[in-house]
Amino acid sequence: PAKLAAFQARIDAGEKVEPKDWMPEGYRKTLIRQIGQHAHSEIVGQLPEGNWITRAPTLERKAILLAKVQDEAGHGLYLYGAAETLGVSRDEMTEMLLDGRMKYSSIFNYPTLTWADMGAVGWLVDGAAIMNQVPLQRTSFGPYARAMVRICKEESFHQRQGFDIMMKMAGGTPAQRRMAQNALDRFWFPALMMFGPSDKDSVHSAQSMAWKIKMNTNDELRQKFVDQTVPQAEYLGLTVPDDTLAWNEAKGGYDFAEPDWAEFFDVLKGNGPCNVDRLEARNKAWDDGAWVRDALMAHAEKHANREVAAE
Amino acid sequence: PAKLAAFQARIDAGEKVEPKDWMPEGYRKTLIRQIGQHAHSEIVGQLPEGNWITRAPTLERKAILLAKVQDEAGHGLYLYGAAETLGVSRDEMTEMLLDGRMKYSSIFNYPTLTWADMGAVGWLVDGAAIMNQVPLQRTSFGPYARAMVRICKEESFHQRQGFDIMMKMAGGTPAQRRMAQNALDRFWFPALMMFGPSDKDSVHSAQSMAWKIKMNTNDELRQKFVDQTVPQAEYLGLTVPDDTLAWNEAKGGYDFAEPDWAEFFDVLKGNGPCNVDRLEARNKAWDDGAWVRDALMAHAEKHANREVAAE
Amino acid sequence: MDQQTATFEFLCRMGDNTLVLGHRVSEWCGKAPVLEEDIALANVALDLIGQTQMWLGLAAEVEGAGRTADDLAMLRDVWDFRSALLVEQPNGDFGQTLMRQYLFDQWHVAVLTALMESADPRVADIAAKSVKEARYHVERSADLVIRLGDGTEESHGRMQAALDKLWPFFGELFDDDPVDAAMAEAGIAPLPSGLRADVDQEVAAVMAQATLVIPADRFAHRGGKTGIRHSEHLGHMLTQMQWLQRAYPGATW
Amino acid sequence: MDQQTATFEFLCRMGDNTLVLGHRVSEWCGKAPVLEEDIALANVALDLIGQTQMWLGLAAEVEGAGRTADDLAMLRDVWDFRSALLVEQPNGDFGQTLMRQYLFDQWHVAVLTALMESADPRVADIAAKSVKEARYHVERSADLVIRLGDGTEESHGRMQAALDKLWPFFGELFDDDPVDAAMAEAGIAPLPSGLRADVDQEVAAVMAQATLVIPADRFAHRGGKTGIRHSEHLGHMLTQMQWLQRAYPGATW
Repeated sequence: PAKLAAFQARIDAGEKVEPKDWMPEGYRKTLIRQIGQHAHSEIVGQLPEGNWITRAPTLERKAILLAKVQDEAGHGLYLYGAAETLGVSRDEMTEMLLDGRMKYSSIFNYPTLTWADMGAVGWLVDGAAIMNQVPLQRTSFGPYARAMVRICKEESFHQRQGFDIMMKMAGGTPAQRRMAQNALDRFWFPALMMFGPSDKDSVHSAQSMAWKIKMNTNDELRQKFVDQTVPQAEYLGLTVPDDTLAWNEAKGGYDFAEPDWAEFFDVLKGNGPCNVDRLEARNKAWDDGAWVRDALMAHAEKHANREVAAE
Repeated sequence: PAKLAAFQARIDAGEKVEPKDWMPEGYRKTLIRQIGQHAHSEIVGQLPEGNWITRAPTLERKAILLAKVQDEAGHGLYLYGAAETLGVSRDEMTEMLLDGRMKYSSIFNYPTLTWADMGAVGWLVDGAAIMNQVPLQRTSFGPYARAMVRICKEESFHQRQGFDIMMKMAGGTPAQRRMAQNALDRFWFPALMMFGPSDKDSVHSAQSMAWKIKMNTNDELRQKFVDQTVPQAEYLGLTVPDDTLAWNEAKGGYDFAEPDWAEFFDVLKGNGPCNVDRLEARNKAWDDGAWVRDALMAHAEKHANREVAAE
Repeated sequence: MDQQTATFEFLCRMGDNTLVLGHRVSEWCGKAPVLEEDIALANVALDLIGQTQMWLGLAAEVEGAGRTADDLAMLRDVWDFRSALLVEQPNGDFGQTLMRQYLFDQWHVAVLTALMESADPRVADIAAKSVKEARYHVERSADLVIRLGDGTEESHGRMQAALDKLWPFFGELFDDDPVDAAMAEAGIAPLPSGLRADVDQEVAAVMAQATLVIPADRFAHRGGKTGIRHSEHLGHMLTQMQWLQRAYPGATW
Repeated sequence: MDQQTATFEFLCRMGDNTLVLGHRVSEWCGKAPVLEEDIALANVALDLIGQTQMWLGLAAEVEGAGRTADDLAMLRDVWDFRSALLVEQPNGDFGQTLMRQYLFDQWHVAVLTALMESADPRVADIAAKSVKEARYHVERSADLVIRLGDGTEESHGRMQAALDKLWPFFGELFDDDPVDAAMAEAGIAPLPSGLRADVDQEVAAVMAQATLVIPADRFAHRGGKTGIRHSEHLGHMLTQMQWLQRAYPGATW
């Protein structure tokens, strides 16, 4: 308890916790869950965008999309690295992803159906992710905070690229315009869900906020996202699919409809449109790649033995 | 030898040999090889056309192509049935196809690269096949001759459909016209090869002709094919890719260039453009389907046992 | 929604289901486990493509915008398709293909039977022509589901996996929406929900014989028949299906 | 063949190789055996697409018909492609993908190195930019071929199978034809056949370290670089690659 109080005091003082420092088991566990889930999201998040790499409309768009998905894999690496400092290996976390013990962001269980979705994912999904992640640059755990600094820089670049696609689509042919609106229609509410249910319904929030693992409430962030995004949609000439959307002068923000939380929990349970496909794809990649991983290990061992023998 | 002479006398008299009749071992073996190879050709022949079923340009073309490929599978069935009367099972023959002991027509080792190839295959490949097969309706082995009657009827239908595609292409847009010419350029010589090398180079021909397993020489049939096809090409406004092609008044037929027989033997050896792909596809189908065949057998056995038990 | 729009939507649903499933089945060409199945699968695909020509032909006629069945099949992008999610699912192994077929067939017979009484004689006519084929299809697919379900341990496992995987896509076929309501009111088509009880009974009987367990969860994916959210698979299918028409616009084939 | 046509053909060959291989590699996105390979494969694909923009950009400039690199990539049908058969081959397993990459890389470094001396400064410039990437690629692919070849029994078997399968597609890269002769005469590009001896030496060294046996048969498939007879695989690739441009002609992306 004295240790605990000292720990809390350090955090309150804005100090960073480092891997070799003492930390409460709950702090470690919560961080592993959160960082791991974040890492898994980067990995699974490759799939919905990867779905369009082979159909990108121009060489430049193909290159931009490839680079983006590559960045996501890179983010996965940083984050697994940060989680590993807490004493869990990447392979262990991967196994937990593959058998469903660990989650990834539900947004990636929605399908990408047209090229405009590449715009909507960048604009809305990366936009919401950044909203979540920017404050995490100040999170109390050092490796996580530092990973976030690198990630946020790239994510905001991705978001701009997504918005650029939306601009091209919204200012394009009637079919492109329709595609853009259709993408916004499908991704608006799932994007709002990315901040999680209202904090009053969230169990872990208070402790996480005290530990500075979580920096803002879900509702705060969601409001901020809506306030930022609605004018952008207007700029694009697109209609946010929410009849109740209205500027609220008093609170200085928009009033907006809640997403369908029943759907959110359905998706979380595994009933999203693509949960099965996503996990199948990742499991197949892992299983099909087993012989490669084994061979690389075997080669390294042989090689090490030979060097020893040669000494 | 007396038996042999009697057998030959029956054949010379135009009688049909039936499965339960005595026959020389060589006759049986040659027939198994020939009918088996023909059956395998129908089966493997599904692949180059199957390659375009999912890309057929209209619903009607898709239906026609599907029906055609279905007919080919049906021909495979008749022919395996005819071969089975000679004491070799379909599964045995299939295994011999899959491990390379038995061959199929080399023409199916050429790729189908554009929709016009569906026309060219019907027009030229089925055209050449019919040329080979029509005389076989009078072959000495009863089951084979009867299978041929059914097959020839359908094949000439297929050939007309192929020619119809060519007409649409040759009379279509400039791109379609170019596609049609390109298909003729690629399939002309392979079609000529379908009759086999000149009979002077062929080992088995004399005996097969005496037994009425083979009814005409390869060169006769090839000449007939050229004489029939060249005017059709002219009608289509397409150019046969042979600079030496010329009408020979004296022989009442065309002079034409021999195909590249080195290429023919290369393809036969396994070095055709698609040999590997075709055998891989058939092997995969067979291996992937093993559990289905096993299950159907197991179910039938269980079912039979239960009926016995219930009696 | 006016009657014409609703009828057009309804006809697209019927025709897109047969189009997409017919395409999926045709992907098997030359790859079936036994030669007889190559022939049978081609036969099913052929029937479904033929039905597509009738449904989409009538849809185009009802729309009255000068489009043809081929235009509808070959020139709409994914969002304008109205196929149910079930038929868009990839072939998987032969068991999955068959299970998808069986579930579809069982629904298909029910809806076609009801449509034979349609107030629109053109619809009744197509249904009458199609139902014979569909009855034959369900007879065959049910038989095979039973034989493979009650075959070997491996085949049983594969068929149960196929059922588990496809079950969440079955419910959508029985969803009612404003299009269905308009069709029911006009006497053109039955409410899908009204078909479920009978179909469920048939399915239960077949699965019992197949020694397969129907999942307890009634969760159903939605978004195909309304076109709101198809699977990612459909778009990939269209790249193939529509290639030639897209690459050579205006050509005659 | 006039010089302009020959140069255009040559540039299409360079650009189509990188385009088609880049596309194939990009198909791995999110499916690699380890995360580091996901990143590395994306990197290779990115480099190849970037090189494609340069080669096809120059090809379009040389052609002078107002087409762009994107037009060439997205609006030619299979017969107008000049990619070698090797790069059209499907990914297969990771070993096959890597073996294809290694064989290509080893040739690629040789040709780009020679092209740095091209009499056409635009060609020399693209080669100089590309060769650094290609050197890095071959370093990586050779290293992996060695490690997987000399890894486990399974990996050894897979790598040998990959080599056996792809070897007949290697020779085409070193074929000379009239286009090559015209390029050599103009000092724009080396004769492909002249590159073979050195490349063979490199390949032999890598395969020895990888404990893999190079097939004795020198038979080589032909028809990709001339466009006379591509594989069936290329057409299927184009249905995906060109889908959007074909479906929405005239749109800006």
